[in-house]
Amino acid sequence: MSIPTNDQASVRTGIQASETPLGRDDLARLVARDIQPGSFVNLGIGQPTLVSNYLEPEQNITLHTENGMLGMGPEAAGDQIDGDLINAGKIPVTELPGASYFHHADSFAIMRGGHLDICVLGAFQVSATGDLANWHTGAPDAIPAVGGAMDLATGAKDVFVMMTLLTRDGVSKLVEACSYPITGIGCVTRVYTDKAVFLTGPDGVQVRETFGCTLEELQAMVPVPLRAADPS
Amino acid sequence: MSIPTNDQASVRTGIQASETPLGRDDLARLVARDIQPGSFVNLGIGQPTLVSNYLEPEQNITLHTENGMLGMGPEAAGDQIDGDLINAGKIPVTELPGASYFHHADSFAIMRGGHLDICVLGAFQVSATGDLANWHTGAPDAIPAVGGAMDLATGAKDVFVMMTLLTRDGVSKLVEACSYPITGIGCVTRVYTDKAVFLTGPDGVQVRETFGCTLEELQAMVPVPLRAADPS
Amino acid sequence: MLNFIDTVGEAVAGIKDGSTVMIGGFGNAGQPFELIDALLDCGATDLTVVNNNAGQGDQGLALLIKEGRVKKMICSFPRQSDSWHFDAKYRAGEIELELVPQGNLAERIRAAGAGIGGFFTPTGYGTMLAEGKETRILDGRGQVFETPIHADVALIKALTADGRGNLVYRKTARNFGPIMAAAAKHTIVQVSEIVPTGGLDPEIIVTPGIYVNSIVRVAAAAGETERVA
Amino acid sequence: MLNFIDTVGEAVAGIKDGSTVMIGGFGNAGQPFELIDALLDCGATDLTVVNNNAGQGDQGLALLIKEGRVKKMICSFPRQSDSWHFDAKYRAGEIELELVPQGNLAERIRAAGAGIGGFFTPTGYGTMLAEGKETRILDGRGQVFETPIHADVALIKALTADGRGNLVYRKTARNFGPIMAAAAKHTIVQVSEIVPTGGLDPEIIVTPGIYVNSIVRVAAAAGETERVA
Repeated sequence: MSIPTNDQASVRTGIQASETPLGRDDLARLVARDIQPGSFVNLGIGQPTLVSNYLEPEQNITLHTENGMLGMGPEAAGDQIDGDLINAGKIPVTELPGASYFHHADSFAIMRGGHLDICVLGAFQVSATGDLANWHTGAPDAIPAVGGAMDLATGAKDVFVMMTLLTRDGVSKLVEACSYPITGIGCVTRVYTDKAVFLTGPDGVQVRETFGCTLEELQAMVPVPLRAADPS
Repeated sequence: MSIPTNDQASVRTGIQASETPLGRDDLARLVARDIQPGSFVNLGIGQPTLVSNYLEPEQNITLHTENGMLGMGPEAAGDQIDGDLINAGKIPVTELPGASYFHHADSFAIMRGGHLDICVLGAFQVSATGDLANWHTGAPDAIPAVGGAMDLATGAKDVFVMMTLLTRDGVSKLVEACSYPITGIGCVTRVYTDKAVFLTGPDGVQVRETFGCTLEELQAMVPVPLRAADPS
Repeated sequence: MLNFIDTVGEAVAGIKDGSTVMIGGFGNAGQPFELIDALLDCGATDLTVVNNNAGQGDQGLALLIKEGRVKKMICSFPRQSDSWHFDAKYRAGEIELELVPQGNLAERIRAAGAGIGGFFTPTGYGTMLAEGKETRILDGRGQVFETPIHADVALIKALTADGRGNLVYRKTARNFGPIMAAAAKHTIVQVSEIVPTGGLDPEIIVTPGIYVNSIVRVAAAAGETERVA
Repeated sequence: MLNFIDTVGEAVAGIKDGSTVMIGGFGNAGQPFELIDALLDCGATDLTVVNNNAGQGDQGLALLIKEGRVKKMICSFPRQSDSWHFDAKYRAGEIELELVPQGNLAERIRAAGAGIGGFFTPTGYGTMLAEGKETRILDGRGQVFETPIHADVALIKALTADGRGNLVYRKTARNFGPIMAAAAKHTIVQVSEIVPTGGLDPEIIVTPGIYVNSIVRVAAAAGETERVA
């Protein structure tokens, strides 16, 4: 497979396409390349964490972790492991030069005050207008847990979602309106999936790229009206 | 003159008396001795600042200054003077071992969150129920300025006022209701004056000590009902 | 009033049944394990506990929950792969849960320490977690009214204390310590090291001693008890 | 985006007429005098200025006021023995004043940086400064509703910056710098020293670089320009 070689996400013209669906790592590589140089970014637990493997040093990206750090480095290994230095997923990580530590209220002030350029989150569902559902299945016997998801969804300047487009049962996770309990209203700006990249917002859904399908094939999978992205 | 030699303000029985009115320094000495060991204290600009001259090292008092410091030491002199180390009155001060610095929101959180044991403030007027007026004369051409007065009045566990009992014109500053714009409602717990120490609160005014006058003579000067302090 | 105390047992001895207890830590980092063990030993029950999680594995807060000492958890993320004691109590209806978005949890704790009576935040607006709460539009955004979380006691872990009770922390173990210290009536701190007054640079102090009541040194080196593998 | 800039003139060149400008400092400590002088030179006018005071003597903010560039002051303590330029403009009705208790000023600036839409505080309740404001009883106390103060630009002074824009301050010169840096869309910092990335201990950083946009080194040693006598 191949990924379009645009340097900047903001200089794309209409729809792009590749011949096959994207794997998780290819998708992570694509998200990484779409992050503007110099950005401050929070990567959610799970699939979004993969993005950190593909950030290039020359992008000069600073990673934030909600438990009180800017300048987080890669996962720690061997002698680097330090129980006092972990990420939001409680995995030991490392510290890059220029890092800083702060307490939880200051850390969430960074998120809630609109200072993060991008957060990348997983999702159960995203609606056509950018509502996010990623914290609760709504199952009656589920023990609810929210963590920092609502703060990130509401606070970051841009919220990118990474997910497979379809559930295991083949149902679209991009929906007209979320049936799962929502995390935030109208907060998602882009949805990266194995089959396409979608731009969401108040005006509905645009398709920036497709992977292994045409726009028409994609439309057949997704219950919301799609259109090719405006040249930008 | 002499000052009663109680070690603790809380172990006084009824009214105390001395033969002459107290001067500013004697009053400051009295306030200093009434501060419980280990207290965290903020001393307002002007007369209250004198109190710091009479705090004994064994009292282990920590002074807070609103511009971002705990553990403030005495006024700086000569080579000690450092423009980056000043108090709320913008006077150069010194730093004691165990001091700490913090930003303005953290400094006012200490005041507003109820963490200071005592603040000592000057006043234009105090009401029988402890309303404080100390920031504005109410004169129509006055340029208003409030600083941290309202935060201290509202936030400290105990607010002590130091003032002369009477204006230059012989009018009592202890009043039924403040005619000047107030700083805070029902916040003052003690009023230290040249003629008496008053305890104020929702139940009215008690007199703990008189200086150079009897309770009856004091009552003649003050337009609010006075009674001798309950044994405490 | 600041006291230096010899044992964790004496440090927690005054905690009463029915207290609201804040416990620092995020994951294992900054968890005051020895103080939590002492709380378990001291027998206090009917507790409301404020922590980011609801216990993990068979240690610390998880044991306190298992033993039925916790009537209510206020936390953001109770459900973890090894939160089986909480899960069991919750499914049995034997523990109350107040689930709070993590940023609201931190900000509500901070509000308590800072004397704020309540605040509006966009976090949670339009979600299940705002149901029944006051909302209004401010700065063009839907916002939810949240109130401070006060506590009787905070149990936290720091790296070093000086003779005035000033504290510094270590890396991401700082997390909830500073805000819980300010929000509780009585703050108990376990530290790895106590240095004389003047032994900490005034510029680097994170928690001023005014927020600290009891300090007990716990021998383990910093990060040692939390070391993974 | 962070930029290191050679001169204070270039640093403030983008400030537009009508901007809200926060200026750090309490008294002379932490006042970014050189940036204020540059703002005077750059000609921007119709400004709303947020500072604890309203200028002193014949320098800095006082000159900006004298020259008629400030349409409104938001501050806690405008009246000082040497605030004659503000006094004159105020009495002439040529400058607007929003007088804010100092703790509300600090908390409102902090709220802007932290994404809080508004908060209730006991400070000012029942006073002239709460007239016309929403009030309610919370925790048994009368409280006043206060809203965040956002700014287009903050001009602050720090001691040292590293290559990532992380900042440390010096003694009581810290004051408003950290909260203003977070509350402004664009934060311009004058520092005494710039060190390479990694030259500041991550544990002691007060303002993380995420809050900083422009850094300019001003040659004077720390505390030098403010030294009294």
